[in-house]
Amino acid sequence: MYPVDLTTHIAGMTLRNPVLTSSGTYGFGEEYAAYCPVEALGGITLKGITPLARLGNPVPRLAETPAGLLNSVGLENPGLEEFLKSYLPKVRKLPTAVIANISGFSLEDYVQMASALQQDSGLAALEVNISCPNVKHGGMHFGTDPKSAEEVIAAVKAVTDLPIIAKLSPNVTDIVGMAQAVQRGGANALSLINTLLGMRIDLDRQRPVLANTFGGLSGPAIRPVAVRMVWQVSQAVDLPIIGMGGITTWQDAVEFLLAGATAVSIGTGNFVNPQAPLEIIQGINDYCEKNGLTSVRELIGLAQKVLNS
Amino acid sequence: MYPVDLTTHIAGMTLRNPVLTSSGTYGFGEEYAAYCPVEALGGITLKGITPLARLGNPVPRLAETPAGLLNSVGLENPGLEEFLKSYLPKVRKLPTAVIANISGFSLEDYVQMASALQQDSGLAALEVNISCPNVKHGGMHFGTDPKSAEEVIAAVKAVTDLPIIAKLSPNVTDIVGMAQAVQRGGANALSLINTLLGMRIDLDRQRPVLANTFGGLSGPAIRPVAVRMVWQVSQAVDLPIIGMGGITTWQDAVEFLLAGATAVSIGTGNFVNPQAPLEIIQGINDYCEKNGLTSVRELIGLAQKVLNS
Amino acid sequence: MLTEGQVVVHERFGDEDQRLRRLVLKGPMAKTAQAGQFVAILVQDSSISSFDPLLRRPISLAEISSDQDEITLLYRIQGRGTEILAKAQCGERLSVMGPLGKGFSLPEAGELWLVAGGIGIFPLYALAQSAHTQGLTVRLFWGGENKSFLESAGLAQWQALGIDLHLCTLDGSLGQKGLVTEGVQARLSQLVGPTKAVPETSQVQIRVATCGPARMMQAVSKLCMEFQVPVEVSLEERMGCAVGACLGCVCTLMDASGALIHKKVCLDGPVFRGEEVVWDVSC
Amino acid sequence: MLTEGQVVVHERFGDEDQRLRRLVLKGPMAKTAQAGQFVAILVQDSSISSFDPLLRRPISLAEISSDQDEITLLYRIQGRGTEILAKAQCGERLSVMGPLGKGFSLPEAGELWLVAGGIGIFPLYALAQSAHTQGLTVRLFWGGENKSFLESAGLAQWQALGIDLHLCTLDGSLGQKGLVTEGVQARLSQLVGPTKAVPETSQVQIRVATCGPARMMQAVSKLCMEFQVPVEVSLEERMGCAVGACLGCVCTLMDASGALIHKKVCLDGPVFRGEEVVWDVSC
Ligand SMILES: Cc1cc2nc3c(=O)[nH]c(=O)nc-3n(C[C@H](O)[C@H](O)[C@H](O)COP(=O)(O)OP(=O)(O)OC[C@H]3O[C@@H](n4cnc5c(N)ncnc54)[C@H](O)[C@@H]3O)c2cc1C
Ligand SMILES: Cc1cc2nc3c(=O)[nH]c(=O)nc-3n(C[C@H](O)[C@H](O)[C@H](O)COP(=O)(O)OP(=O)(O)OC[C@H]3O[C@@H](n4cnc5c(N)ncnc54)[C@H](O)[C@@H]3O)c2cc1C
Ligand SMILES: Cc1cc2nc3c(=O)[nH]c(=O)nc-3n(C[C@H](O)[C@H](O)[C@H](O)COP(=O)(O)O)c2cc1C
Ligand SMILES: Cc1cc2nc3c(=O)[nH]c(=O)nc-3n(C[C@H](O)[C@H](O)[C@H](O)COP(=O)(O)O)c2cc1C
Ligand code: FES
Ligand code: FES
Repeated sequence: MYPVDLTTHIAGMTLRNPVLTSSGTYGFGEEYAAYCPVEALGGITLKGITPLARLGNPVPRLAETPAGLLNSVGLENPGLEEFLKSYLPKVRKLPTAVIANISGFSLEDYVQMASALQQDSGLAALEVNISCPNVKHGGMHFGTDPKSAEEVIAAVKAVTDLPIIAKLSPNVTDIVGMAQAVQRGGANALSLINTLLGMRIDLDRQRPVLANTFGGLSGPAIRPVAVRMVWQVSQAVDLPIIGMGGITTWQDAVEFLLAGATAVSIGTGNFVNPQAPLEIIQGINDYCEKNGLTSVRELIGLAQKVLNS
Repeated sequence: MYPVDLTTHIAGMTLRNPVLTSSGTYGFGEEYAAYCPVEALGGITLKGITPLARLGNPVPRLAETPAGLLNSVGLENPGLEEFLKSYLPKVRKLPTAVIANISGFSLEDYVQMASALQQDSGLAALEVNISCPNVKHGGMHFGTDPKSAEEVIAAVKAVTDLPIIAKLSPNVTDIVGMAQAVQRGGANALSLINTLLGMRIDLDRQRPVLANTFGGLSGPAIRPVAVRMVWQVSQAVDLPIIGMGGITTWQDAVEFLLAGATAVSIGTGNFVNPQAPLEIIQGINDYCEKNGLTSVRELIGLAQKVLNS
Repeated sequence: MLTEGQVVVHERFGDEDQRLRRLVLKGPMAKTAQAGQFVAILVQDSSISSFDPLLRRPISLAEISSDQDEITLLYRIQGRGTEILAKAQCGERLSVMGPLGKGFSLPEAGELWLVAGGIGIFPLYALAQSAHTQGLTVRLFWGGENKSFLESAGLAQWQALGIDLHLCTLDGSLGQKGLVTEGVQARLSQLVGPTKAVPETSQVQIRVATCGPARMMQAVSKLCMEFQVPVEVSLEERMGCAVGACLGCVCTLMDASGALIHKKVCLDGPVFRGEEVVWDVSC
Repeated sequence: MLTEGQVVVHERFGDEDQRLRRLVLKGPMAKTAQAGQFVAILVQDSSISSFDPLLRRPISLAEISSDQDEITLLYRIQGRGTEILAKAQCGERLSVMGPLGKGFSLPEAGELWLVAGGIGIFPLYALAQSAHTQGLTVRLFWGGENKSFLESAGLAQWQALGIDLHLCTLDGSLGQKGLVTEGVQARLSQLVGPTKAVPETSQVQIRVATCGPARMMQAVSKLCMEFQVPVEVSLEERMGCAVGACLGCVCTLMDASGALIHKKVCLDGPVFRGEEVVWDVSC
């Protein structure tokens, strides 16, 4: 379909291209069907699920900031059982790589979900969200302490035969240390980054805009932080990285690849332009052509090579 | 001059209003004279100085990002001696509160500078930058480890009679822990926040835009993170906070005050609108009037009170 | 559906101090559109992307002429996004998602009562038109701040429909002085006596569709439930994706079993059965 | 000085594919302006603030008519900021900082040689005008990509000045084929023989002012130093504050003592003595 070879290998998955969509921004894969056929995507990541169903946080759950979006959805999801019963049968049939995203509030939570999701589920991989900043003591604890991060990844790894993608929180002093920890835990790949913890205050009501006070900051505003973390981590660990954080245009996506990401994922960008993933795939292809590259894989970390040459 | 009492007390200083300008964005107080008379400001914070003169990083030092700015100036400054000789005599005469900003690469650096800067220098306070993310192992180490942060503040405190303002880095897992550490060290006030570490890559040159690869992210993009940190810290420690990070309009400034800041500081916002500080002072005044407040001090942390009432 | 809507009309609507605008867009989105649905517009010059403001803005369909491939949007300049939208020139093309969501349902027969508060009137006009063409008896209860607002917000158009209008204003400068709900209550009581159900056998089958401030829709729903009149409400919530993918815009309903559930205003709504909506929630 | 410049002319300059624009602003900034200085323009609709893009854009003064309170800016649409600027309508008011920086110095007498590369020609026009009015002999050496570029970038205006023009293009489609420096070197050698200094006693005192790509200005400076001809260069660097407060825009000079020092392009420049500039630095 494309003159340039866009095939991407990550955590044992072979993706038709390096463009995924991000957990929590793409529902369960069907919502955007009218705008962007999933078969065109490298893959999709499902909304985060937890062992039990959650109603999440009260509204308002969204607040706009300069070039950014704060969200405090609070992991609303149908729960593991309902997911297996009503969602999995549909999503496993989707003609693209489908990655489930799991969150928990204890080691047991993660283990319970991982055990229930194996290769035969038809899923391509398991993204372990140890970084959701919205829920009080939610993933946060796991996501900011290297030891617990290593433990949860190791525990999950032990009970499922699916590839494990560790999704890291940017709200840490030492992102490289966190990446090394989950590598020790046996992660097959990394997702960088989740949202930055932020808040906004309503001047009229003189209270936080979000009912939950705090929310996760996403969108173009955080891209420089995300690119920096991908750059640092890709130099320190030898796991493939799914780069995300503010990607809205193909230029943004190429920036992440040049920084060292093996694939990219689009989140908030879908809200701005529901066809962003398609335009980004095309744009990456054209950028490779323009630069005489026959495979998108040649872009991975290219800026580091150029700098060190 | 203003119907509302804008007088602000912080770290023993009495400011005519709560609006300061931020270190590194306002030179040595004279550059913006044609746009904003310093006597209108609550105070100004000078460019960070180090014991020895520094040429800083190569250019390009600046890169624009969505609603943000990356800088890698690298603490270019004339050095302590030259500062005392050629700058201090001028700045001490400025008709506003003048705060010096010191950075160092060892405990001794900080102590050396603090010893040289006392009440009789005519300075109003000393802002200790333990957070400049631009210089390799620069302030970074002090700014991310609570113990060393406490040590450096204590050491500085011991050798100068000037009020000490600890300027914290946002690039940490636990900003509250850092604030508590510098409070133990004896800080009289806090400046929140310095820049977030970020980077950008040039798609044409396939290398980082900044010659230094990494830079500090400032501007409206980081405001939600800064407001969140001010909110969290003001609840945990009882030190006055100078809130900064993306303030460009009076609404932004009021947001910080409502979140718990005692004063605000304008950095990158000056680049967009060199009269921003004046408009912000007026805007804060008008907001107080509109809300029937006779003193700006009633705004401090108001959103927390409203939320908890 | 993501399309480019070409601006064919963009004008002030009523008094300038009401800050209302009328925007007519030409494009395929009109074909399948239904009253109560909305579009999500990118409020930026589509030729040069700026990410501040970032999100699209949801605006309801105020008129639908599928034959001319045109939709009419009526909106108030609220903040920065709508301010930027207001600068769109004729001929310009705006990036439009939609029609989105689930609109109002049209009864087979009987009376359709429209109850509007403030600019909640806008989406009801499209509904009135289709109901009217379908030969239903349409009745409007509309409450606004004052005469100037009602006139600015399209009163003349409504009068042109030749339907019964029950107007009220807070200051009494036009119609009854007071809240729109009082008018509705009065009329219902008149028909069937105070808080007695409209008998199934009654020759008039009444249905209510309401849009306006939450508090007002809540009151209308309560009233309708007392009189056992079916009611539909059009909810509003901050939106991210506008297609049901982000869970940013949920509202709370009570299902048959009495359990609280979340629905997506963008996908399952914005129109819901008033009986089901749980108005005062913090979950 | 921060002022609002009113757009009185804003038009395409030359072939559209050169993406050049001519912008004339009316405002007090013209009064004190000097050739070589620049302004920093807020490239956003000033009525509605957007922070993307965030920074002002520096543009040199191409013409100054203090009597009419007008400045002319010539710019190329490079990226998003200038693209947004290009949409400014006549009558609109733009937020302008300036005039900023230190401009070119005008010799008392003798010949002023202007050496331009590409759009580096723009700031030199204002200089040529004031030099011309002051009765100096002005000579232009201008190199561009091709005929179409030179014509688009204002060749006619220059010809109208009635000064000596030494044109060259990379493809030879107009003037000499090759680099502008070759023309300068040839002329200098002609005057005084290869790489010998212009004798102090020489009746012609030559001064050079150059603007263009760094590499080209570096070559011109080298040449001038060989021939002991004073040269001024106009540097370019990314800017933050544009007033000397942020140290974002530094360039490296060698001071009398031979030490490397930093100067601010925005405040101490953009014009510097070519002899002092250190071109290849990484500090
Ligand atoms: C389904 C739906 C249909 C709507 N139809 C119309 C319509 O036909 N005409 C009309 O004038 N308005 C309509 N609105 C409201 C309209 O979307 C908001 O007024 C608009 O988004 C404000 O954006 P802004 O940037 O101008 O204001 P902002 O500066 O973003 O905010 C100004 C105020 O508008 C409110 N607001 C902002 N975003 C939203 C949002 N996404 N949803 C609800 N409120 C918001 C906030 O409370 C805020 O205080 C509708 C909203 C929804 C959800
Ligand atoms: C003192 C000075 C005077 C100038 N005078 C003129 C002039 O008279 N006419 C003219 O066409 N241009 C002039 N420039 C260059 C002009 O400022 C840039 O082309 C413009 O800022 C690009 O902004 P953009 O958003 O369109 O492009 P961006 O998308 O920001 O960048 C596009 C390219 O422009 C370059 N650029 C961006 N910002 C700057 C900057 N602040 N300084 C230098 N290069 C930059 C970058 O290398 C980038 O690759 C001048 C620059 C300086 C520093
Ligand atoms: C509304 C919303 C909901 C999200 N929910 C989840 C989630 O359930 N699990 C998760 O790991 N990340 C979640 N995220 C984070 C995104 O997957 C992504 O990491 C982050 O938004 C940064 O990418 P972006 O800037 O492209 O959106 C969510 C983000 C948004 C905006
Ligand atoms: C160009 C530039 C230089 C800076 N230099 C310093 C410095 O020397 N010392 C310091 O403590 N902070 C420095 N900062 C950080 C600012 O003081 C401020 O904390 C930060 O920019 C966030 O505020 P803002 O978003 O309003 O700019 C610098 C920021 C910028 C943009
Ligand atoms: S706005 Fe995303 S689910 Fe409704
Ligand atoms: S741009 Fe700030 S010092 Fe020159």
